[in-house]
Amino acid sequence: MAFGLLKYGLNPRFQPKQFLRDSKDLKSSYDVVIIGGGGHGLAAAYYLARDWGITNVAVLEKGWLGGGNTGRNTAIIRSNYLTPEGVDFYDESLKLFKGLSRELDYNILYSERGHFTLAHTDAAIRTSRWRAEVNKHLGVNSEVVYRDDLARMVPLLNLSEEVRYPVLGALYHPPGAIARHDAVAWGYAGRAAEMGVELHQNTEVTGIEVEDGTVVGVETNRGRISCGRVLQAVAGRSSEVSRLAGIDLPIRSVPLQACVSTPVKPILDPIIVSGSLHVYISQSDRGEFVMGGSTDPYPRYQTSSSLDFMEGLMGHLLELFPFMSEMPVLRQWAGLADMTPDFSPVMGKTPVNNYYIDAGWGTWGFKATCVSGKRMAETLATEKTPNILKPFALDRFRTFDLVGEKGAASVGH
Amino acid sequence: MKIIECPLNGPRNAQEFVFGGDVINHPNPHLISDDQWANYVFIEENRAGVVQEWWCHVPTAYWFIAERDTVKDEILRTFDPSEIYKERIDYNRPEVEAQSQDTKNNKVGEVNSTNKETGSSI
Amino acid sequence: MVETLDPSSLTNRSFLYRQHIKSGAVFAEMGGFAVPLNYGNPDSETEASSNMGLVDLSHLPRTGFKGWDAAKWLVSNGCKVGDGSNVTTEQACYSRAMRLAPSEVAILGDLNAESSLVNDLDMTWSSHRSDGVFHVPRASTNCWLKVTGKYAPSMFAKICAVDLRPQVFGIGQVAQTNIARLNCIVVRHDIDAVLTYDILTDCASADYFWSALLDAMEEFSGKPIGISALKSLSVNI
Amino acid sequence: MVMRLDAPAGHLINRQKIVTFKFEGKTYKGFDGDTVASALMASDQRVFSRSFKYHRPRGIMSLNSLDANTLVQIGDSPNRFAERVPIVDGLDVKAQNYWGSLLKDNLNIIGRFGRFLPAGFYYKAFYKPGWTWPIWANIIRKIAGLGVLNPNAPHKYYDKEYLFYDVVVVGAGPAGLSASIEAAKSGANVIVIDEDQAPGGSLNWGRASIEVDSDKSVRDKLLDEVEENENIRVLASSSVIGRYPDNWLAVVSSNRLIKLRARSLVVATGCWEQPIVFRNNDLPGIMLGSAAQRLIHMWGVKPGKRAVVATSDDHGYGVALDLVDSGVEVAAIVDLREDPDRTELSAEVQRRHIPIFPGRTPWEAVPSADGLRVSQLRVAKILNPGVCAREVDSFSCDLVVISAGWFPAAPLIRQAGGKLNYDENSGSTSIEGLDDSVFAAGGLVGHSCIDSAAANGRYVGMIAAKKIGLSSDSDLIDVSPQYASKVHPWPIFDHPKGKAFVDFDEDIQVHDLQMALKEGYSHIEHLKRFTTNGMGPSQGRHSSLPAMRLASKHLGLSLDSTGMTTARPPNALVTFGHLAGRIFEPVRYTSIHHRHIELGAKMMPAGAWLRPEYYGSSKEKDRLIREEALNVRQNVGLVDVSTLGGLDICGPDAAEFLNRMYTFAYLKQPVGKSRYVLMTDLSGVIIDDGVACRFSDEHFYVTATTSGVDAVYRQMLWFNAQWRLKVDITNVTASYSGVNIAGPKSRDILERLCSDVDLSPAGFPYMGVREGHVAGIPARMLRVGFVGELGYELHVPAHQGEALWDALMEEGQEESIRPFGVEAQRLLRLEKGHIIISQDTDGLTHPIEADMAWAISRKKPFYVGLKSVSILEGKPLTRKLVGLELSESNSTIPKECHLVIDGSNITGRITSIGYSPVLKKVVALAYVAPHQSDPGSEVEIRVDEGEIVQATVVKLPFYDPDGKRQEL
Ligand SMILES: Cc1cc2nc3c(=O)[nH]c(=O)nc-3n(C[C@H](O)[C@H](O)[C@H](O)COP(=O)(O)OP(=O)(O)OC[C@H]3O[C@@H](n4cnc5c(N)ncnc54)[C@H](O)[C@@H]3O)c2cc1C
Ligand SMILES: NC(=O)c1ccc[n+]([C@@H]2O[C@H](COP(=O)([O-])OP(=O)(O)OC[C@H]3O[C@@H](n4cnc5c(N)ncnc54)[C@H](O)[C@@H]3O)[C@@H](O)[C@H]2O)c1
Ligand SMILES: Cc1cc2nc3c(=O)[nH]c(=O)nc-3n(C[C@H](O)[C@H](O)[C@H](O)COP(=O)(O)O)c2cc1C
Ligand SMILES: [Zn+2]
Repeated sequence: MAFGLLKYGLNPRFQPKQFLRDSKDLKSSYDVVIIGGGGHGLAAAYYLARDWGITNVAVLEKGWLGGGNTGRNTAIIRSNYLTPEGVDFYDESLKLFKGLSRELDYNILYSERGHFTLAHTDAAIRTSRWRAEVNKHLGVNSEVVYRDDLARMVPLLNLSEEVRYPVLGALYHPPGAIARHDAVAWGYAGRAAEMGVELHQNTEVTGIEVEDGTVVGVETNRGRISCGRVLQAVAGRSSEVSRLAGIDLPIRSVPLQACVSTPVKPILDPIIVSGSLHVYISQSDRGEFVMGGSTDPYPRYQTSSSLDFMEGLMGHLLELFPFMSEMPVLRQWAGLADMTPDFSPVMGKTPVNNYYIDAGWGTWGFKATCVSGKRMAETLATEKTPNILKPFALDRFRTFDLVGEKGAASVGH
Repeated sequence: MKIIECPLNGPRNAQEFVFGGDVINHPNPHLISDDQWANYVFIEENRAGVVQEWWCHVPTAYWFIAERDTVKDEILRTFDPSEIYKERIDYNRPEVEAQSQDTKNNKVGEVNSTNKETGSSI
Repeated sequence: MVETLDPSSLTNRSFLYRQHIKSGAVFAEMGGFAVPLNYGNPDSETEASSNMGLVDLSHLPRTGFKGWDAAKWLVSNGCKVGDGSNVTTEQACYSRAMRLAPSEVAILGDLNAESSLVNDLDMTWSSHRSDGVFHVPRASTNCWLKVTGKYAPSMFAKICAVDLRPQVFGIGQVAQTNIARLNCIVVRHDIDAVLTYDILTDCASADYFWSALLDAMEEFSGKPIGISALKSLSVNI
Repeated sequence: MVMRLDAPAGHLINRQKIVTFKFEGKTYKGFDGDTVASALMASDQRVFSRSFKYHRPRGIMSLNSLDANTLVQIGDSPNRFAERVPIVDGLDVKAQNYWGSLLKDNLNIIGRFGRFLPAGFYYKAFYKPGWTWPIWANIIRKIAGLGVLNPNAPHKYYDKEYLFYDVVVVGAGPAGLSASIEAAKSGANVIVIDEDQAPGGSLNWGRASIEVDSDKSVRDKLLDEVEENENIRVLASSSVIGRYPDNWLAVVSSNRLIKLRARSLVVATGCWEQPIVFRNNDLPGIMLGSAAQRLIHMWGVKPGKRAVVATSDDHGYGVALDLVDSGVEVAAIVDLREDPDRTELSAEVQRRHIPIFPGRTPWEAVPSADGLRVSQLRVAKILNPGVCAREVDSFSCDLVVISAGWFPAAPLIRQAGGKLNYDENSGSTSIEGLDDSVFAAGGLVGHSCIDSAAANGRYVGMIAAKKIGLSSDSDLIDVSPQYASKVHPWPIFDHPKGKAFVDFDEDIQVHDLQMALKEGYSHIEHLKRFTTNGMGPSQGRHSSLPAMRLASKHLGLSLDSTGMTTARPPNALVTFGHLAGRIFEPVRYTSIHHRHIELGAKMMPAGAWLRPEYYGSSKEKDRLIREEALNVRQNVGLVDVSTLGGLDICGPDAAEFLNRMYTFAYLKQPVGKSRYVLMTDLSGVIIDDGVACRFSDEHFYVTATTSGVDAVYRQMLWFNAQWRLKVDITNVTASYSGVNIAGPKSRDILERLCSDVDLSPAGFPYMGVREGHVAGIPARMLRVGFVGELGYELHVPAHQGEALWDALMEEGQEESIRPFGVEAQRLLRLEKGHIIISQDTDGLTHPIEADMAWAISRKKPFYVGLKSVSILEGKPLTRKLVGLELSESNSTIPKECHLVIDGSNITGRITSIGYSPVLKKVVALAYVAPHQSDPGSEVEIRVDEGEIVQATVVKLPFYDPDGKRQEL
C-alpha cells in the first residue's frame, strides 16, 4: 500500500495537498494556449512542460477538465490497427500507457485484459488476418483465432451456429487493455499544473485572431489573450473551433453512446468487440459491464442518450451473451465523436501559422492520449512534425493520401 | 425517439430514415480546380446551427430535404427536393457548352441560398 | 372433399408453402398456386379469423406501376386512383388501387381472384409501353399476408411503431413502414365488421416474417388460417 | 411473521393466501401481495445484503429504490430491489456481496481499514512496482461487484409494445390521479403510470392528518373517479425509465418494454424523502419515515419495537403517530428544527406523551453486539449547521426513523429539459425550461399538501389537454402550494470517528467527500467521478443532494451554481432482456433455399441473405469445392445467384443515367447486349460492379453486388433527386430468382428447355441478353462469363425460382449437372482473374490500381468519381493488383490477406487464392508494389508462423486467356 494512504489513515487531521488546480486569473499572454482540457490537451500540456520546459502554457476548457469525450469513453486501449502508420502510432501510445501510472505517480488503473474482435463472416476473417499480419510484421502481438480457440479462451461466448450471425473466429490481441479514463485526465492535469501550467475551467474560446496568416490571440468568454502558439484539441467541437481560425475540416460530429450495467462479481475478463453486431463489452474493476456500439446514425451537437441505441445494442449483445438478459442497466450516456472520412485522426500544422490541430479522434482517440500529447508537444516545441505524425496531416485530404483504416473499423474503439 | 415529418408519409420515428449529408450542389468537375474538388469530396461544413440536409425514408426509398438545428436536434421543416432541384442538371465539359452550363449551375446555387457555393468557399 | 395437392407439382409457389406444409395445410389450386384451404381445423380457424388470424394471400394477383405518368395512365385504363399518397381506392371488381406516392400505384386483386384487372393492366402495359409508366413486379417482389381479427391492433403494437388502431388508421389507409424490422406496406381492409390488414413485404423474408408474426400473435391465440376461414367472414369478398 | 400487523394495516396483502419462498436457503412465509422486502421484514429479517466496499450489513432504508441497500439476487437475476419484487411460491432469494455468510461476512474487516481506503484510494496506491497492480486489481475486482451472474442462465422471454396516448401521466399520487381525471374530461386518451404496486402514490402510505385513513379516503375517491372514466388507463408496477425527445417514454412493465408516445406529458412523480447523515446511519433498523409508513400501511408490517423519530418537518410527527398506532413504542421525536411549527399533528403527538427534542439531531447510532442492527441512538444538540454539542442523550431502540425533508423526484423532468432551481432561503425548489408539452405537477413542484397537490394536478391535467387542442368545460386556475415541501438545509453531521454515510450504494462518507474537495476534485462532476458518489445502482437518488451541499460549502457557491450532475436514463431497473425484446434479425432466403438445405449445403451469410457455401460435409470441404468447380469446367454446374442485386432502369435518360453512375460508356450499348458496370464513389474508390443488360432503348436491367445493391439503389435515387433525369429506378432484387447454368454442356440442357430463343452461338452470342421462357417460365437470359465457361444466367420471377431449379437439375442429369456453391464460384472466377468487390478491393482501392482502367470511358464528360479518378491517376501508383502463381514445390499455401513483403516493407497482400484443380497449381490475386508488378517478377509472401513463400507474377487470366470457352 502506498505511503500516501498510510499518512491519510493514521493522522485524523491529515490535510491532503490540492492536486487538481483551477487557476484563478487569466494572464494577458501565454507562450502556448491549448484549447480543450480533455485528455489530449492536458497530455500535451504535461509533455510541453516535462519534455521541453515550456510552462508558460494555459489550458482553456469551456467546461470541466476531462468532461468531454475523455470522461465519456469506454477506455479501450489497443494497437492492433490495420495500417502500418496506425500500428506504429498506437503502439507508441500503448507503451506510454503501460508506464503512465508510474510516470504520473497516479494510478490510472491500467488493466491488460486481451482484446477479441469477433469475425462473423469470411470477409471479417480475412480482415482479421490482414490486421494480424500487419501487426506481427511491426512487432505487435495479434493473431487470428478460430472457434475452438474461442471456446477455450472465452467460454462465456455463445458459439452456437444456430444464431443469425455465428462467430467464425476472432482477431486476438493480448495487449488490449482498459484504464480509468478520468484518472488519465486528472493525472496529466495535476502533474502539468505542478510544473506551472495553468488550467482554466469554464473558459470557452469564442474567437481566434489571425493576422497575416498567423494566429496572434484568442478570444474567450473571460477576455482576450495573446499567444505564441495554439493547439486546438477540442474533439467534438473541432469544426466549430477551427472555423474561428478560418480552417475547414473533413469532420462530422456524431454522437457516440455507451452504457454501464450495475456491478456484478467478475465474470468477463477480456474485451469483446463484434463489428458485424456493432457491440463491444468489457467488465470494469468495479464489476460493471461497460458497453457501446457504433456511432449514432446522424450528426448533431448533442450528447443526449437514446432508447434506440440501447435497444439495438442489447439485441445484439444478447446474441453473444444470452445469459446476460437478466442484467440491469445502470446508466447510459453519450459523447461527440469527430468522424473523418478515413477513420484516422488529423494532427499537426494547419494553413494558419502557429495554429496546430489535434482532431478527428472519432471513436478511437482515448488510446492515443499519451502519444498525441507527447508528439503534439514535440511538434509545437520544435515546429517540426515528427515522422510518426506525418501520415495524419490535414493536407492528406487535399492530396488524396488517405489512411486506409476504414476497412478494419466497423466498431473502431 | 425523434419524429421526422416525411413529406410523403407523414410523421414517423427517426428509425425509419437514413441521413444523407448536407445539401451541397455537386459542382461541375470540369469547372473547378483539383483542390476545390478535394474540398468538395472530403470537407464537411459540420455546422452547429440550422443546416439543410438529405434524409431518406427507407421503406419508400424516398429522398427529401430537412432543415434541422443540429444543436437542439430539432427539425424545422421538411420538403421535397424538387423545391430546390427544379430542372435537369448536366455536367458537360466546358469546351462543349461552357456558357450555358455555367448559368445552369448558378441557378441551382441561387435557389438554394444556404448552400456552399460551388467551388469558391471550399 | 378436397384432394390434397402437392404444391411442388405447380411451378408457381408461394414463398411460404413449406410453412404451410409444416402446419398441416390442405391445399387447393388457385391460379397456378397451391393455396391452403385450411390447416386441418376449419372450425377453430373460423373462430380465429375474427380474433387473430394470419392468412397467406401470395397466390393472388397484384401488380404495380410507377413513373411520372403512371397514375394518369391507370386512370385512362379504367382504374380509379386516389389523390395524394397512401390512400386506397376500391374498384368495382373489389380490386384495390393503393396510391403509394404521387408517382406510384400498387394494385391488389380481389380476394376471390375473380377480377381480371391486374392481368389486364399487366397485358396492356407490356403490349404498348407508354412513356413515363413503368412496371413494378409486385407479384414476385412481395409476399402478401393478411392479418385478421379484433386483436390485430394489439398484435401490431408489439412489432410496428405506427399506430394502426382503427380509430386512427382508417379503412383503406396505407402505411409504408417497418414491421419487425422489415419494410412493409400495410393497408387496412375490413371485411364486414372484422378488422383486417393486408401486408406486402419482401418475399425473400417471408419465412422470417411469418414466424415473427406468429410469435407476436401467440398471446392472442393467433394462428394461420386457411382461405376458407377467411371467406367465412363475409359472403361478398 | 412476527412483525405482522393486523388488518386493516396492509392494504396490498391478501392474508388468505400464504406464499412460501427462500432467502439464503431458509424458508420464509409471506402473503400474496408482499414483496421480498416486506415479507422479510415481517419475519424480522432485517439484513438483506452487504455493502459494496466495506461489506457492512444493510437493510431497508428508503423502500423505494432510492438506495442499493436492499439489492438482492433473485434466482439468476442479480441486483434486484427487494421492494420491487413480489413474492411467489418457490422464489429463490439470496443476499449479495458477502464472504462467508450474510450475517458473518469475513470481509467486513475492510470497514476497519476504512481510514486507509478513502474514496479514490486506488488512484494513490498499488502501482509501484508496476507488477503489483494486476494482483491488487484482481483482489479489488473480487471485493467489488454485487450480485452474481450465472453464465448458464437462460435468455428469458421479453417483448415490446408501442402505445400512443394523448396525455401520459407519470405518478399516480393525488396530483397524477387528479391530472388524469381532468385531462380525460376533455376527451383525451389518458394513461397514468406508477411504479408502485397500486395507484395512489403517497396516499397509499402517508398520514397527513391525525385520522389514520384520511389519505386513504382521498385516494379511494380519486380512484373511483378514475375507474369510472373510460378514457383513463392505469398501469401500476410499471416504471418510466426514461423520457426521450418528442415525448418518447420507455416504460418497464413486467416482461415488456413499452414505448409510449405522449402528445402531452404530465410528470407527477412527487418527492424523495431525504436522509440525515450521521455516524453509523447505515445500520439496519435506520430507515426513512416513508419506508416505515410503507411497511405499516401497504404491507401491514411493524417496522420495529422501539423507535426514535428524527425529522425536520411535520412529516415525522405523522410517522410517529403511525408507529404508535402500530404498537411501536416511540421513545422520542428528535426535531432538527430549533423551533418546530405547532400543528395538528404535533399537538396530537404531545397529547400522546411522546417526548419531543427540538434543535437536536441523531449524532451516532450504536450497533447491537452482533453489529447487525441499531441498538441505540445518540442524540446531540445542534449548535451550528453540521456542528453539535458534545453531550449526547442516548435512547435504546431498534428502529430509527429519519426524515430531512423532501426533494423533487426530478429525473424525468430533467430529461425533458427542465432545470431544478433551489431557493436557499425558503428551502423550496422550482422547475423551469421544460420542453413543449411537458408539465410538472404536485409534490414535484412544491405542493406538499394533498389538497393543493390534487388541485394543482387538476389544473395541470387541464392545461396538458389544452396544449394538444383538447378542452373540457373546466376552467380551473392554478393554486399556489399551501406549504411548500422543503428540505432541511444541512442535515449532515460528520463524526470524528467517521462512518457518516452520504452514499450507501458506494459507501461514501462525509469525510471522503471533504478530502476529495480539498484535493481539488471540487467541480460537482469531478467530485462524483473521483469519489463515485451517486454512481451506484441508485444513481444519487439519496446522495446527490448532500454531496452538492458539501461541494457548495467548500466552493462558497450557491447550490444552483454548484449544479447537479446529469440525469441520465434509466431511472429505474431495466434489464438487457427488456431492451433487447424479441430479437428481430430478418433473414432473406432465396426461393431455392430449401432445395439447398435438402442437398446438404453449408449455408453462409451474405449481406441479409444466406447462400450455399458448398454442398456436403464440412470435413470434405476442400475436396467438395474442387469437385464442384471442376464439374463446371468439364460438364455443367448450377449456382443460385438470386441474391445478386437487380435494378430496372427505365426511361428516355436510362443510358445517360448509367453513364453517370458507372465508369464505362452505355449510350451506344446495343439492345440485346450486356456490358460490365463499375461504380466509384465521389472519392474515386471502387464500390460496386455488375452488368448492365439492355433490353430496349429505354430499359436496362443492371445487376449489383449482393451486399451493395441497397446502397447503390439509394445512391441512384439520391443523385437523381438532384439531376432530375427522365429515368425511373426500381429495385427488383427480390423479384427475380437467378441461377447461373455454366459449363460446356449448359447449352445442350437449355436447348431442351427453351424453345423461344435461338440459343446458337450466333443467335445468342457471348454477352448477349434475351427474354424468353425456360421450362415454361418467363426468363431474362444473360450470357455472361463470370466463371469463364459457356453459361447462362437465368433470372425468373421469384415465385418460380424453385421450379426453374428443379427443371434444370432434372433435365441436366444426363450431363452430370451438379450444384456449386459460393466457394467454387469464387475459385472459378479467380482462375479467370475476375475481381470481387470488397474482397479484391478495399476502402481505398481505385480503378487504376485494381488494373481496371479498361473499364473507364475516357470520352464521356462525367461519371460520379471522374475527377477523383483522374487526380488519383496523376499520382504515382503505390500498389497494383496482379496475378500470382505459386510454384508447385511450395508446401504451404498462403491464405487470403497474407502479406507480400519486400525486405522490411509490406508491399501488398493476397486478396484471393486457391488451388486450381484445372490448372493444377495455386493461383492468387494480390496487391504488390508497382516495381514488382511486371509478369515474371518474383515476390515473397509471408504466411503463418513467419515462413516465406515465393510466388511469380503472371498475366491474367490464369485460365483460358483468349476467352474461347466462355464464347463457345
Ligand atoms: C462513448 C464513447 C466511447 C469511446 N470509446 C473509446 C475507446 O474505447 N477507446 C478509445 O481509444 N477511444 C474511445 N472514444 C474516443 C475518445 O473518447 C476520444 O477520441 C478522446 O477522448 C478525445 O480526447 P480529446 O482530449 O481530444 O477530447 P475531449 O476529451 O472531448 O476534450 C475536448 C475538450 O475541449 C473542450 N472544448 C470544446 N470547445 C471548446 C472551446 N471553444 N473552448 C474551450 N474548450 C473547448 C471540451 O469541453 C472538452 O473538454 C470513445 C468516445 C465516446 C464518446
Ligand atoms: N406525508 C408527507 O409528509 C408527505 C411527503 C411527501 C409528499 N406527500 C404528499 O404527496 C403529495 C404529492 O403528491 P404527488 O402526487 O405529487 O406525489 P406522490 O408522491 O403521491 O406520487 C408520486 C408517484 O410517482 C411514482 N413515480 C415516481 N417516479 C416514477 C417513475 N419513474 N415511473 C413510474 N412511477 C413513478 C411514485 O411511485 C409515486 O407513487 C402531497 O399531497 C403530499 O401531501 C406527503
Ligand atoms: C468507463 C466508464 C464507466 C462508467 N461507470 C459508471 C458507473 O459505474 N456509474 C455511473 O453512474 N456512471 C458511470 N459512468 C458514466 C458517467 O456517470 C457519465 O454518465 C459519463 O461520464 C458521461 O457524463 P454525463 O452523463 O454527465 O454527460 C461511466 C462512464 C465511463 C466512461
Ligand atoms: Zn445491426
